[in-house]
Amino acid sequence: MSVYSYFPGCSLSSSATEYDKSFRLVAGAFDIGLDELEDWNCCGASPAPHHWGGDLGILLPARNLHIAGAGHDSMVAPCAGCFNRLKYAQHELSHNDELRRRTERALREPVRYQTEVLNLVQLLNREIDPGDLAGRTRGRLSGIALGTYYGCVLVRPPEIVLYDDPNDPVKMEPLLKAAGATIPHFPFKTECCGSYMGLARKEIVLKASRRIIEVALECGVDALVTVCPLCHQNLDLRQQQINDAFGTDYHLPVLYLTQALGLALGFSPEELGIDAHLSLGISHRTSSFDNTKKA
Amino acid sequence: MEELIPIIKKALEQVDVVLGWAQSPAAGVAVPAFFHTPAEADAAVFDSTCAHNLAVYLPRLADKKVGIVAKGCDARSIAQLIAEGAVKRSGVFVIGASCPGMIDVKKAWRCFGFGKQVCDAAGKVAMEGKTVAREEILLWKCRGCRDPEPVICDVTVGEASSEAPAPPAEPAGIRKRFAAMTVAERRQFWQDQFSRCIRCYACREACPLCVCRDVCTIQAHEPGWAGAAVDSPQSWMAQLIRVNHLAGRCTGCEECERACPVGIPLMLLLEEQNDVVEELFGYRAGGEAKPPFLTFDIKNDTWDEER
Amino acid sequence: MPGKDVKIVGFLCNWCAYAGADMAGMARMEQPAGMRIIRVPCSGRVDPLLVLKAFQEGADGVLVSGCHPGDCHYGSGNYLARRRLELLGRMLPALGIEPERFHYTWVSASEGARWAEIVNTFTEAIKDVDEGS
Amino acid sequence: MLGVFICQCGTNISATVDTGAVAAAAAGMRGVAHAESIQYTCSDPGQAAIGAAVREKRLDRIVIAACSPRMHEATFRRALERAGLNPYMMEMVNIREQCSWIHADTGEATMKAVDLVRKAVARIRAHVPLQGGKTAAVRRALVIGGGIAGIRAALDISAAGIPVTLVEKSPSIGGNMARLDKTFPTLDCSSCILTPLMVEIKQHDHIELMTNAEVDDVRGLVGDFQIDIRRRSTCVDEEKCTGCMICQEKCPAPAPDDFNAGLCQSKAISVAFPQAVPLVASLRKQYCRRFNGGKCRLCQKLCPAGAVDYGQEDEVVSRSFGAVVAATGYGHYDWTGSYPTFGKGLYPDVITSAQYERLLSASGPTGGLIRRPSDGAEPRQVAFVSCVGSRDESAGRPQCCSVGCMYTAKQAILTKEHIPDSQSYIFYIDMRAGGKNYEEFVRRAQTRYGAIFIRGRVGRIFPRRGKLVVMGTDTLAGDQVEIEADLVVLAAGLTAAPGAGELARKLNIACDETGFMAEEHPKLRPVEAAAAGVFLAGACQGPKDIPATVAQAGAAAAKVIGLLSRGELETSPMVSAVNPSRCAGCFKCRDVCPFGAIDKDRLADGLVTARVIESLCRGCGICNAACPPGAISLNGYTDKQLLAELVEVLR
Amino acid sequence: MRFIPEENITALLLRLSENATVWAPQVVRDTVNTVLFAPWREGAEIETGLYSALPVKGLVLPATERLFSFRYHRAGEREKIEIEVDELRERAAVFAARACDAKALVTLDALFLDGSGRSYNDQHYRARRGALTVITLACTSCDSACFCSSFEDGAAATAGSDLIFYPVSGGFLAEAVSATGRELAALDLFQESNLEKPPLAETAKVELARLGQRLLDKFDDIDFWRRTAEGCLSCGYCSYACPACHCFNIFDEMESDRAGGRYRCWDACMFYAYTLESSGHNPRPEAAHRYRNRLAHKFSYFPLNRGEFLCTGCGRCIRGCPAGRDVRDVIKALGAG
Repeated sequence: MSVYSYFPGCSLSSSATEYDKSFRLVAGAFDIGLDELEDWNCCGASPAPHHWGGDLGILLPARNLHIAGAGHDSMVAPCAGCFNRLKYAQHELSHNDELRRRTERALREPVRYQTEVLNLVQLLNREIDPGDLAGRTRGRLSGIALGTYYGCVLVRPPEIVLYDDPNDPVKMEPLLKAAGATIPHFPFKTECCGSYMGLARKEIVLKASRRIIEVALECGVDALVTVCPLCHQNLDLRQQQINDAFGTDYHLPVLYLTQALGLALGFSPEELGIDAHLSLGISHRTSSFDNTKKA
Repeated sequence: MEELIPIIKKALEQVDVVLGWAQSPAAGVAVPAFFHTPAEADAAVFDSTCAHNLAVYLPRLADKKVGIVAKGCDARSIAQLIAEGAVKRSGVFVIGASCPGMIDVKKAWRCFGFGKQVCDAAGKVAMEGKTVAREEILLWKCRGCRDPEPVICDVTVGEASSEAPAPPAEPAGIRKRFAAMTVAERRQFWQDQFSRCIRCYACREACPLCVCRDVCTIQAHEPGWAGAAVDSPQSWMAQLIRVNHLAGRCTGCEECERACPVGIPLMLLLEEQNDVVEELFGYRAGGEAKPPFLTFDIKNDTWDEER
Repeated sequence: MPGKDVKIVGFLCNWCAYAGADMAGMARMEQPAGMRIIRVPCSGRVDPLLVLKAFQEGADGVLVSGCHPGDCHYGSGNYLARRRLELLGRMLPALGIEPERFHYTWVSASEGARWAEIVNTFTEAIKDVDEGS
Repeated sequence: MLGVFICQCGTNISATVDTGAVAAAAAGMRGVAHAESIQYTCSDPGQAAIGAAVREKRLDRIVIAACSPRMHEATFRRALERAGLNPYMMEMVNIREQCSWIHADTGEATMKAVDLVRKAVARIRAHVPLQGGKTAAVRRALVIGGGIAGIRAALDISAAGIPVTLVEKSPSIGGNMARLDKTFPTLDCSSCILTPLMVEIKQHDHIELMTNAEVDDVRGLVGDFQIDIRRRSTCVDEEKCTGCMICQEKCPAPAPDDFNAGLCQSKAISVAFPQAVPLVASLRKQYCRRFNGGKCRLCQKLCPAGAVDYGQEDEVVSRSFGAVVAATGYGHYDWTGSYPTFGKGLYPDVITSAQYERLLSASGPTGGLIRRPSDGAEPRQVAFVSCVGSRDESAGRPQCCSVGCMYTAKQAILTKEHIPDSQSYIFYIDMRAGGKNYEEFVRRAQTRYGAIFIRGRVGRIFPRRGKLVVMGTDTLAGDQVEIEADLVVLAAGLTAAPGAGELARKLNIACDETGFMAEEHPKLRPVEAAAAGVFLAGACQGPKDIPATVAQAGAAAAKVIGLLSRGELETSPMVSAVNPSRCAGCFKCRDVCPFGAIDKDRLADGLVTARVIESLCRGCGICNAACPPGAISLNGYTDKQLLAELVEVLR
Repeated sequence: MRFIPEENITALLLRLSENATVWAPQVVRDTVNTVLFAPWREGAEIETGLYSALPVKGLVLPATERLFSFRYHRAGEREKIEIEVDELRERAAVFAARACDAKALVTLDALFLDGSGRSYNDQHYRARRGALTVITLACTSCDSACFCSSFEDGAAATAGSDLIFYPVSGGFLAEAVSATGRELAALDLFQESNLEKPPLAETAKVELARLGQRLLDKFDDIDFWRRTAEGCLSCGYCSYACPACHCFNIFDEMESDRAGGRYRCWDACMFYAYTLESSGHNPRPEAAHRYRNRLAHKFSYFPLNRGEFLCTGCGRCIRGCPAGRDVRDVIKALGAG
């Protein structure tokens, strides 16, 4: 069994506990060991570091990397934002000697920053054999069209995250296809969801996320799949706000990748925390997920 | 090796001359000999002092049909000369001799004195009561010999060795010292070594692959690659010319080093070059293929542009 | 010796690298003054002995540059050059010459900026060797 | 005695290099009898000063420190010749491109210039007079590519009485221009101006036309290229075929219609297009039933002329040519790989401008009616996206396609003319309309034809309720825009023609970093390729519009005529030569020579040595570097000369 | 006779070192058995058992020496050359030379230092020779390559030496041959002794009677010489190792744009280039021609012109030949006197 350091970050321990829950279930199903990083701190993506300026945006993830450096060879950060911050810090530390020295002054010892940082898609692709997955899911997702929504920070900036095509990412697809789902063409894979503007300029988020949902439905998508808690929040939590603002009547489920895979593996929506999703609460289309249990 | 003499005699029926060895009374070791008649062939010997690579004489005898007694390493030189077109395969009759490994007569002479008859038996080399272990005075190339049997031959003589070839020898002595040197130390090392070069060109003349001979550019006044002055920098440059011209062609027979009257370890250069050539091109001189600097296949030349 | 002038000999093929160096000039790209260019028709014309002779005569560095592989004006000269020069480069440590002092590279007629960059970094690399030794 | 001339090049050199000091230093060098600094050495007075010094001081070797020898070596060689010296007794020192222009410090630059002059003085002592030979030039030219460039070049060359072979890869000449509907800025019909020229080619006594043909192998050099041309088997006897198209009608096997940019299907046996020259059918085996295991023989059976021959094989024709014109045109950038946000080619109504051109054309698949591919509906809103695969660093394509702005404007105009109630939207970065009457044309598209120009890039194209949403920025308004269009036309960039790189390699000429064939000098030798005797015409050298293409084709033709009209060529004396008394007869030279220019020679005393076949030698000097005893030398780059330079420069 | 105890040798060498470089045979580091005359420093081990690869002639006729430097000067329209002769410099003493080497110095003296003034008197040779002290160690043993006994005095030759050491128990008997030798022997490091000189080595003898004529008789039999030289690789070792060979070449080397030097360096008649004419013609194109010349010069022309062989029987050409050639075999093959 391969064991990875696990960096949950704030979302997975608060607003996206269902992401954490489903991830642990899927990981367990494939014998992937997760060892939560001890005494982890903010990944550096919160507004605080940007607000205070200085090196905080690097120092925070650097400390996490430093802790991870004493543990397993690789660390997984399921939240796309955390992943991005950790990769960013890694990149900066290896290219900027002056910054590294400042970091080491703060840490009071030579920084260990070389731990391999993986995002969730990367980890699952590495650990899960599609053939094995297909065998275990027995087509539970067959007939369901999933729109893969990657968001922005998982694949950008490409020279830092070094993962997938920044304009046309495809790495979620082999897993979902193996699980039996169909993946229709969805041109808004990386279109902006409005991101953290939700607090300051909500109307921007609503407009942006609405278009994503609109195009997804145009493309025949039954549900969107994502790995970013912030995207999830904008697309799911705010779906009712969108409907209110634009007079639409969207009921598009938005799932975490681990939830989609969990369903395919036969876990119940409750076990996977899908019941916590607001879009499902307003959805008339939950029937499609009821089908999965029967399969 | 009593069977050698009749084989040479038989060969003489179809060739003009057979190159082999005869005992030198003065030196007490075998020296190259040219057998033109069956009577002369009675003097032929083959023992562990037959270090000379007789292939060196082949290009000079290109107009004759020549028989040659060849050890495994000598045969590589012959094969290389054929691959390069310097010698015609049909013009040579190769008598392949199973080689037990040759002793470094200079070392023997150091132990026993020049001219003392050396007796070689059962892993020991003896003379007038003194003995030394054979391995101690073996030529470097013979330790971990890669070709105990000739790659090219028309008839063989002697029992093929049943022993597996020894593993490549661990660098010892000067090789070990050289390997451990820094680049700057090597620069000084070669300067010291070549301060005693006298430009006698025995290295060149003893080398079977130095086929330019009389027209060698080292001795040409123009264009002046190396000055004529016998001093370390010029002698070093002169040797670099030779080494460069042997790139991908040297079969590692060690004759240049053996011939050097002032004991310059020339093989340090050639061994290094041969290793690099083998690593880069998978090529070892002494087979059927042309050297990698004379031929290439663009399609398979797929190196990275910038390493 | 800090501040010492680094003298570099460059063997440049007429068709690509030399034209690339001209291009750098046309674009007024400032370069270290230690480079001395010797024009040759093809990198295949560069006998490794020219490189060794340059070191013998006191060059601090030697640079050989020709057309990119596949672009040789004569078809295959640079492939042959590459074989010879690669061997040469690997032999240098045994000859007592720091391998950093020798470099071969390909520059096309349009790569003026690349040429200037190569001269700069090569000069710096040699300075580093000089200071380190 | 030696003369040294230091050029000031106005202030190009003298601003950084103290030319007076260099001349003074040169005067002190061994054997230098004359040294002076001249304002413009290449000018008339400059060359006269060289001549005067040669006469007065009886100079026999000249060193000129000036610009790059690539610039003026030939100029100064001629100057020496006029002064009565052998032109090769001259050495140039590059103190401009490689000295004054790249150094700021005068002291440093001057010192370097002195060094370089000293190096040249040392080198020129090793110079010997060289004499070039003369060879007869073959009075026949090869034109590769039968687009407008190749057609124009072939007609112009043959007009001078020089026979031409025109080789075209596809079944008909005409090239890209034949696919265009109308041309900017005059809006005259492309076919109407091109077709007569195509016919003229076919009928011309001095032009041999080979279609379905490609250059296989090129040997030799200027004046006498031996070129193998492969004529692909088309299973149709060109002599017999009348172009009646019965075979095409009856052929049951569909095949893509290349001429119509894949918008419709053609047949396995077909005539390229109705105006094709030659008007003959050709069979594409990969689509033919007979060649894929079937029993069909329909075309053979039905052909009234008995022209179909299934056993026809490729034919390799060898010809000698004195000169070659490359006119291979351009290819279309495949945008689907680098623009996934435009739908990766999944939306049928996102098409390229080349396809749109066929929709506009009366000879196109829709008979000149604009119908969108998905459902055949007539579009009302048409969005044009400029610079797809042009001026886009993120797609690795920084270059401008140079025609996109103009043809997009043209297509907007034609759209309005075809569908009066349509509305065109043009996303652009900048409107580039530099040619004669171009700006007025663009302005007309805006004013008279009402096209809406939106300055900004397009980010995404996605479907919405049967339409395509083109989402982009309007950088002038500073806002996001969404245009709902029925049809989206992408102005895809131009690339080098497929196979151009391979052809360039065969011709021994260079391509630039964008893949187009490289000219020798952008201003002074814009139609000459790197190999002597090879000229470039049209878009093979870089994207250009029809007027520029025709102009360049004419220029290339003039070069060919100039080259071949004299009947003989001067050969370079800078070839290898063997000193037989130093040759060891090892023939390493022969092993490495790329041109087979080394032969065996048996001397009177029986020694076998190498000999150079001068007519095959191209002067690369690879043999020189491979010759261990130094018996073979490249004239002008001998070991002696290079060593003299090398040793001197390190003193 | 004078006697020097073994323990005083170091003191003697140190005394000599005060105003001269002392050259003594030493084994070269990292080599198996290469012995060369090299500058001696206190503590260095002197090798007297093995034979040196090169003779002491290099001390009077160096492998390369600069004869003079020159410089071009501009004089109006023309270039003029100015010459400056290099001057020597320092004294040298050689310790433990062999009698055969020392004897050859006399042969060289006759060539380069013609006292009569009729012939050649080389200033560079004169300077080096005048500054050289030769201390010879007489051979009491030999190896099978030695054949000095073929010539008049054999191992007992004294010519060319200043002082000869004879090994005896506890030290060396010292026989002064020249004034310099007598001065040295008078030093307090020496003492009087009445020990007997030890018996000297008897080396191989070859038949030298009528050798010159025998050679000339065979001269035109090129096949004989081809057979004789067929193993010869045509390298230059035998010439360079020979104490009596003295051929040289002269060339100029530029050291800057305007200045250079003229050099003299060893040359060997076994090289093809030795007789290569500028036309490209070579009168001695084969190794056989060259081998014949080398032997004929040593044993025929030179004795005819100078009354002595150009060989002292040191045996280096036999001991060090990379092809194992033995000059005595050739002499034998020429037939009996």
